[in-house]
Amino acid sequence: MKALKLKKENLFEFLKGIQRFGEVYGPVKKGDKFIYERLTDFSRLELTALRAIIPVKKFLLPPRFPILKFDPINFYEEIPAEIPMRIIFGLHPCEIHSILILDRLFKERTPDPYYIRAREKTVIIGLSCVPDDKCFARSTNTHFIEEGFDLGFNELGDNYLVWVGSSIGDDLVRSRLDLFDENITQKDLTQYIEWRKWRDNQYQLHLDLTALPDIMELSYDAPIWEELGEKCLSCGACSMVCPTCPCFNVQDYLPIGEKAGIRERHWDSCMLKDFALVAGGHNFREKRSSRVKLWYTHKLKAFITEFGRPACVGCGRCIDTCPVNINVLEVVKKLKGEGVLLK
Amino acid sequence: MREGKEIRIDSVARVEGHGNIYVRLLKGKVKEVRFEIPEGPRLFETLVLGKEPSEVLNIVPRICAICNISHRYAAIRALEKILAVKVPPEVTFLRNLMHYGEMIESHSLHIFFLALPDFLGYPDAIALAEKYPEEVGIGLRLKKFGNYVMETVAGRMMHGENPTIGGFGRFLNKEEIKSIRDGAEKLLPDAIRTTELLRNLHYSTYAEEGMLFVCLKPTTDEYGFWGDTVMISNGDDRTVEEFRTAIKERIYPHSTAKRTLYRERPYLVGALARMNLLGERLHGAAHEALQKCYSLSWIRNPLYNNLAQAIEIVFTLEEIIKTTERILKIKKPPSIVHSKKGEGKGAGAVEAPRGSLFHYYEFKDGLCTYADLIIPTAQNYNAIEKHLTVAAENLFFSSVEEEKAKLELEMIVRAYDPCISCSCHIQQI
Amino acid sequence: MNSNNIYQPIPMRIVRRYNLTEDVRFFQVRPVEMEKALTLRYKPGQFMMVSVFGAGEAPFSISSSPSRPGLLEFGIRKIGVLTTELFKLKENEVIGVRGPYGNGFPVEKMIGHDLIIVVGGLGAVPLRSLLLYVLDNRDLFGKIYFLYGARQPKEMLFLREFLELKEREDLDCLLAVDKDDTGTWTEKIGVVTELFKFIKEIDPEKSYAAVCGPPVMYRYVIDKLVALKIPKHQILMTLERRMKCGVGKCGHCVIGSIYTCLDGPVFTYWDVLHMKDLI
Amino acid sequence: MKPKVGFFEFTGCAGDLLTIVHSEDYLLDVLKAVEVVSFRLASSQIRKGNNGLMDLVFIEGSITTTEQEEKLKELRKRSKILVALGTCATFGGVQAMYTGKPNFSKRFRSVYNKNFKIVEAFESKPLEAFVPVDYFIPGCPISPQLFLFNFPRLLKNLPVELPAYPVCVECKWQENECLLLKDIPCLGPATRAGCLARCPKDNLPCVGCFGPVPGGNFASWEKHLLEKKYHEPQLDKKMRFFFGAKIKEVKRGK
Ligand SMILES: Cc1cc2nc3c(=O)[nH]c(=O)nc-3n(C[C@H](O)[C@H](O)[C@H](O)COP(=O)(O)OP(=O)(O)OC[C@H]3O[C@@H](n4cnc5c(N)ncnc54)[C@H](O)[C@@H]3O)c2cc1C
Ligand code: SF4
Ligand code: SF4
Ligand code: SF4
Repeated sequence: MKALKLKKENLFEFLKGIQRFGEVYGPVKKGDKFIYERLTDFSRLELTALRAIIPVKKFLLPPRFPILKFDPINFYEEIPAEIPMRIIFGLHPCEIHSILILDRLFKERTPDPYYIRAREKTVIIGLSCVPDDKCFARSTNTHFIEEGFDLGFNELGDNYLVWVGSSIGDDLVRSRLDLFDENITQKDLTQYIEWRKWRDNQYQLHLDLTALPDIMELSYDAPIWEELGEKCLSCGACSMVCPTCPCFNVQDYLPIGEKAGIRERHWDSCMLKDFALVAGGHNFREKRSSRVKLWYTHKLKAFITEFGRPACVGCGRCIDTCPVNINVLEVVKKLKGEGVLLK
Repeated sequence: MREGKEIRIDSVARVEGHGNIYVRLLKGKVKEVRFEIPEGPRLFETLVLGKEPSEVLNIVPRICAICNISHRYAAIRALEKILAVKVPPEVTFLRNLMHYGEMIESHSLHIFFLALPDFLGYPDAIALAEKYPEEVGIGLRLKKFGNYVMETVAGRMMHGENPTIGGFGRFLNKEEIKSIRDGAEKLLPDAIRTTELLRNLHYSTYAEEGMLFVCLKPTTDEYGFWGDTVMISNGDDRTVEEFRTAIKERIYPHSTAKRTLYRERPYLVGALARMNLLGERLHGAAHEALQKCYSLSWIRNPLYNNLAQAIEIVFTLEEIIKTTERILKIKKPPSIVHSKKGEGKGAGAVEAPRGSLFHYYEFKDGLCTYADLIIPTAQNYNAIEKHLTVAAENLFFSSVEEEKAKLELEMIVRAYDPCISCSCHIQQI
Repeated sequence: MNSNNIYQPIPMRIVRRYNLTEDVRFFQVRPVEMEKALTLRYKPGQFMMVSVFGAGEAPFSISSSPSRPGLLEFGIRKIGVLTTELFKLKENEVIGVRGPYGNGFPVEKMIGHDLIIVVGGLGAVPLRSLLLYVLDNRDLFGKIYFLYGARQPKEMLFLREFLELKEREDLDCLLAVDKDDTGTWTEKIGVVTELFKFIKEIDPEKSYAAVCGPPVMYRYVIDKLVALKIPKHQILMTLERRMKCGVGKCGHCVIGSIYTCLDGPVFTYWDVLHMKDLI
Repeated sequence: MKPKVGFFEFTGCAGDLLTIVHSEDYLLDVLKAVEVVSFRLASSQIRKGNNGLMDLVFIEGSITTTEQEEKLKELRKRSKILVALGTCATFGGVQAMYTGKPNFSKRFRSVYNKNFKIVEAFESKPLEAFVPVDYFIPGCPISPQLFLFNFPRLLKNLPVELPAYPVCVECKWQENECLLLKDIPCLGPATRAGCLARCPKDNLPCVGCFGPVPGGNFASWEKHLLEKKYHEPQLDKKMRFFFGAKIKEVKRGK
């Protein structure tokens, strides 16, 4: 992979320059937290931001969007969804891993045209990060990324070490080649490796996910699910913020007056009561405990069966979001009947 | 007209809430005139008992959707007085902005949708729209803008929680402020046209009768909607607290609403009262419009309330432009001012679209122990009945047909723009 | 119209519709565009997503057989919003249909085997597709038993069609009702499992069973099939879940690591045993 | 023929009907699609005809007097489909917050004196307490989106559909910081969505104005806050603002 150096002080200059390729997005502050937002004023960019409230999935599968238009005579016709090119700066390794997982779900088997269209119009610029006390990506093996980005910015003292991951990434760099230094020295390399080592050791939270599928299988009727079910508010927030929760619902909006009707898709959550309700009133997941169980077995067991890896990328959002403290950490802790290592 | 006759108009339409007009004629005289309010009681004064200040604020705007901002603002003024919270001027600017939004929304709703159909002989604005699409268009644009301002500042068109004790949950960003300013600039010509339109209408003279006018005295020499002193057209000035005790609220058997008198006299609040008392303070386009419209009839004839409202829309749009400019100069959005105080009593007042609105609360141990809310329509009751009586005398013993006469009575009620939901919740405990 | 969009329904015209029972209606539909009719391919056991203007979209099993191309048939129970709207539609009106989805019955693997088809209630809809298919390819299969149980005669779907089948010598069509108030019922009385006693001489290793019916029926039927020594992975059953997309995206039909809409709706008894929550 | 539609109000703030009047961009479309039989807030015209029968009736406000009760029953007889519009009509509104508590007459008399005779009043109740209601569109006031979504559905005889999820879902769609996490008693998890999380969007807690969401876990919400600095009466009080008439069901976790 091609690599170059960019002086940190030139970052904004570079981001300004690439605006001619598309809209530039990045993490900005919202209250005490961060969100990804369109950047026009680059001073708002938060370079040490962790865990935007809603992950990058919002660009690929927005919370709600129209999928079809209809009227009774012409029936269904497609909504021409013109998505502008979007360049998203500041995605950390776990976040990029989540895109790779979504790619598998939405690009393989039966490709989803809306996802594919949005994905094609999304340029990913990664940025290395320093974990805090809620990150556990190292345990999910998503703390480092070698693919899935168009450009990858890495900490290198006064510089960024920039990996070029795709041809569009290359175009971006070429558009402001004057800002880059193509000469990576041995010293740079050592410094980079040192930094990586240091950074990987900054993880404070470690969970042991080995044998989890088996444990889950065996704990199928364990009381912990009832306990969690008692506590869960069924608020759905965990699904909304999880970077790999892609479930959705579909709703038709009838026209008023002359306006055409819309079929819309919006995020759903298996934590919500109606998720598995079918006609006639039978609910396959009537009990909260069975819904909590589905959430966690799907992420930590079923996904491994299907894709050989959990659907959790260790971003810590569930830890940061669930008001009643139900999250991967707690569930694993309870399942394994042991404390989680806190370095 | 026949002797011993009773005339009833049930559920006067195009007013907010239920109100009936009842007239009894006997021996060539109007024996009795009642404006009845059979609206269901909601007992707001009991609902706020035992609540924290912020909870009082959750509840009281629900008294009325049309002027929910005024209720919120009056409550905030009272509560902040009690809690000794002093907010920075930029918070006040933004609050004023939302209040202006409500003035525009409420006045334009009243003028175009509730009152104008009468003047032009239509049952409603939809029917009116067929013949006068442009005029109704103006009304829709103004109302939409008023709503937009309320929604943007308060968080919702109605019952938005954003304006809170000590400030705003979320202070608006510059883009939002600018869009409000631009909207006001664009609509000013529409507002001026509205005054022209109303100026050229025919105003009947059946209900002419001199009346006391009451409004809040602005803290500056300008026209405005906030103050701690009440100004009365007989020359009296009273503090809000004094005024509250001076007016006696009484319950009448035929009405769920309470009503008030000042020194045993009916008085009138609202746009017409404000124009009569403060009109000289206007500048700019609002001043010009008033110059063109004002006549001595304004102190006798309630129908001019519509025109007074139209001029207030002009004033309000001009004020929005000034206020947004001030807000745009703010560097850092102010944060909420908190208070630890949990005891005290006090009143807050604002000019709601329909007139002076008073909220009075007492708190002990952080919880509300007493509330008294005095609503414009309650204050206007006696004035409404007075004007109805005068008009009934002029109408029912003249050659005017009964149907027409009834409509004239309805128009008087509508001119006052009574807000019946509001008035059912006034109470002393 | 962009045919690349998997969510885009194809307009189809209702050709025929009549009531199968009080609340179940037969719908025969054909794509409005003729070329689409000719390219329509599916397997027994697959389903389609049906849209009705404004009322949404829902999955319905195909009841016709791919061996009779150009048309699609459904048997639909009026139970909620969309189905009520569907029942309001008349012949010649247009609905939206996309699919086929799901795995369907593994008909290739079933070739050369004896077949026991066990149906309860509405389960007749998907299994009629299989039955018509094997009858149209009769020489490819061994013995065929068709066991159908309903509560009462008027609740039996496709009754006339199935009674006609009784005339045929190349299959055993066994019909039963729990009880008969009409006094005109000429077939068996009893629950569907009681029809098993009429099954003779099958080679269990060389047999497939296909089951579809109300959830309560499964356990009893499976006991019977297991008693017949039919291998667990040759007992097939179709299952139902909420579905919003039909293509393994919306997540509603997930059970463990499988999507009912992609990996099902046809499952084997073995799947049921080793995957929790399936039934 | 256009369906005959009526809009009526009982005890409330007029906010729900006003929300319709304030949907400027759609108002004319809405009114053109139907024959308005009665909409007193907007029109003095009343079309009786057809024995006063109406296809679709929207009622805002709760029932607080015997006279209203009679009128409501009368309206029910005249309407094919009756829709409760807003939280007052659906749950009784803020004025129903003391449901189940004694002393209504004392409270009433503290506000209205003995001379008062025009109405015979009782504790505020939702429409459902007196007549069968076909559909509910809650909200204090209703959200324009929810009304504009359901209005054409009703004209097509489709049932009203409401978000089956709590405010938290919409709150996260808007990327708001969670207030419950800051120990502020936000009722979002127990409240039906539909407002686009208006209040949390402004950093203020949801007070539950859309009424309870089916499947909400109030018990856990309460337990969670009891572990913080709150006391049961405080939380009970908050819940009663808008869940008043349903308080028992909500507490039982229905
Ligand atoms: C693979 C499969 C095959 C089916 N085949 C048939 C058939 O042949 N005949 C038949 O009558 N019914 C069949 N069903 C059930 C049918 O899908 C439901 O009866 C139908 O969705 C009811 O829709 P409704 O809008 O009338 O009901 P409502 O109760 O109003 O449903 C509302 C929404 O919930 C969802 N939903 C409800 N029930 C189901 C369900 N069971 N499966 C998936 N989504 C649901 C739908 O999205 C629907 O729009 C099948 C279901 C599945 C999964
Ligand atoms: S686990 Fe937590 S975040 Fe998820 S639904 Fe339950 S309470 Fe909400
Ligand atoms: S702020 Fe309130 S509505 Fe939003 S997620 Fe938190 S609890 Fe839910
Ligand atoms: S957040 Fe809660 S209180 Fe606020 S508008 Fe929505 S439902 Fe009502």
